[in-house]
Amino acid sequence: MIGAEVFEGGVAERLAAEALIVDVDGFEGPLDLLLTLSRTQKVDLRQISILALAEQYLAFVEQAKALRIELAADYLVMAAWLAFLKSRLLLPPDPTEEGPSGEELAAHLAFQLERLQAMREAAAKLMARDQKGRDFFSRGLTEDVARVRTVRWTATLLDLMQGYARIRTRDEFRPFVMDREAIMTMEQALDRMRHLIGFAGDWTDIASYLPEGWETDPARRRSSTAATFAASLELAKEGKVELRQAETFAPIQLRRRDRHG
Amino acid sequence: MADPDETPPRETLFEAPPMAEQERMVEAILFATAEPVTVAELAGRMPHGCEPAQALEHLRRRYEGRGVGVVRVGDAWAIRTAPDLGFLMRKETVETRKLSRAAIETLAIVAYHQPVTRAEIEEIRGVSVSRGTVDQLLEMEWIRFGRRRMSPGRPVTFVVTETFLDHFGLESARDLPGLKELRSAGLLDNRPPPGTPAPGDEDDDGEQAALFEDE
Amino acid sequence: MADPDETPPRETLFEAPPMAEQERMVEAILFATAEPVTVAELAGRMPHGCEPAQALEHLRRRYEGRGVGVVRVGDAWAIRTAPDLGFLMRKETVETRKLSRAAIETLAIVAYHQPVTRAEIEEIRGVSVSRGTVDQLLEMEWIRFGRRRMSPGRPVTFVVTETFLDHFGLESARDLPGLKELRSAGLLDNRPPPGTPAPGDEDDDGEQAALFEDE
Repeated sequence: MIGAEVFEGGVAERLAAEALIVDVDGFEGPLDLLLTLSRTQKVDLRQISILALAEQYLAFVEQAKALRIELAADYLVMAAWLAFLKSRLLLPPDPTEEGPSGEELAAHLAFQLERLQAMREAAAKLMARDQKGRDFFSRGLTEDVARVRTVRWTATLLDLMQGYARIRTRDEFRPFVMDREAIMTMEQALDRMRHLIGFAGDWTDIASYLPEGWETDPARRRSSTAATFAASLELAKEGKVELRQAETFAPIQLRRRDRHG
Repeated sequence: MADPDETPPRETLFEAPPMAEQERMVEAILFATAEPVTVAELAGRMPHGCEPAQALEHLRRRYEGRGVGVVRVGDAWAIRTAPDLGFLMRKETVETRKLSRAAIETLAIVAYHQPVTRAEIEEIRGVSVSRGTVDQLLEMEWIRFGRRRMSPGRPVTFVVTETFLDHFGLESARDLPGLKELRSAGLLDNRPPPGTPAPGDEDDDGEQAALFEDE
Repeated sequence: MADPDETPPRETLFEAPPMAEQERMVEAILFATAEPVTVAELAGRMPHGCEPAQALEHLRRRYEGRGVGVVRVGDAWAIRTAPDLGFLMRKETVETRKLSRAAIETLAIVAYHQPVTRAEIEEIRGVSVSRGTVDQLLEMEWIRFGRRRMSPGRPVTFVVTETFLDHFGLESARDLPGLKELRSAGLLDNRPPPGTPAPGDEDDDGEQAALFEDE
């Protein structure tokens, strides 16, 4: 596209300008372009003529326009700003005008260029340093720190006792109703005694009212004795029987009441 | 690979670096290479005329007694941590975990019935005892092998250890709460095992005591 | 990090290993890893009562001029091959991703101006910084997010990392090449364009100075 365009001026100049223009994409923005342009002044950045630089930049933008190269917006913004700066630098300062003077603005631009240049050089120095994996190396055969996880097993005395109790009771597990085999309720004893007291005309040890077979098994004996005793008291309260006991811990005797009452 | 001993004092076309320099090179290569390096590889990487085997020997000696050493790995050489400092390469973490139910039950049976055979443990627990469980308890040093039982097959018995007693704060296994205490602590049901006379509690204790005497 | 010179001769409860032994330990630990190790980490892995900072100093001196050396990376220490022997390591050379010019410049700006905001990077380069560039540097772990700036919008800042220091063989960010000259030339100043209010300028500089000094 560029080659098809007719460019004013000498061939060498044209080629140089084209090279610059074609390289627009290669510039890292307008500041970078300004820095590149500033090199043509062949002076220290501190002595650079910002006015001349502004003119160079504006000429570049003109050329790009002539070549119908679309410049990114920020290049055009910079061009506008440089045009403004140029007018400020050329015209005598207007005392009514507010804001920074042309010299101040130019000085800042010079500072920006110098700073960018300095960063460029610093970056180059940094990259020229010895680098790990290229000039110096870290350990190749690393030994990982092994994480040794020791598991300390623990148990308490309670765990131990519960564990043992669990084993010893496991065999005995039976449905709940079956458990009541060794238990006699007062209701059961009462029911049983109501039928029996009819035959108890004389004083009888209440122990004899225990159901058959319950007197040998200690648990059954305990339960049935308690139930029978409670039932006896209940019957006495009802006035159906009389109770007597010769002395503490002596056998408790019972007889039907209505016969004698 | 050039054997340094066979190599006569040579006049090489290129001046080989001084031996101290060669040693530095070997050091850097051994350090940075991810695998052990053979003498041939060293020679291939070092400037012409170098004698890596000799440089290696200097380096090996230099590292003697240091925190790392030049060691031979097959045909190759590497820098490795001194064996006595291996502990620095470990980060020990201790994790406390509750013993499994199977292990606790097995342990309890050993404690209450020692000396007890595996068959007896299984009989009491009503399930087979895995090898792992017994091994774990042995490894923890909470149980150990007791005398062999004078019965057919002469089965080995298990007993609890001092470590076990220490851990549970017991003077002896006899201090373990008896069935009665377990019962009164509500750990055992009040129901007596069917067919077992209730005073059998004392029998159990007696039996246990007898077993301990046997120890 | 404890300054060995400041540590008085101590009476410790536990006998610390002799200094020669401590030096061996530091040697073993540093050799075992590719990453820099802090003095605190060393202390954590060595027996009680050890003085890794002092042992490190002994070790550093011992390796002076050798094929590998003890180098400081920020707050940590590592063993690296001598840079003059890099030519032997062609096999180990890792092809680093070619950084774009934008990335290199951005990295340099972060290193020399840290902590620096994205807006400040853009101001210095005169062009917007692409997300990809910053992401690449973050991903390489050469830069990381620093504190937020105490200015409107509380923008996030970027600083360089220990990985960056390690890669470029820098002891600290203060050792960046030409840092002093750039600072005295005022080229690291955050000079705002004339006519714009510059709040928090002094604060920024103070913060930056503090960060470098802090190293």
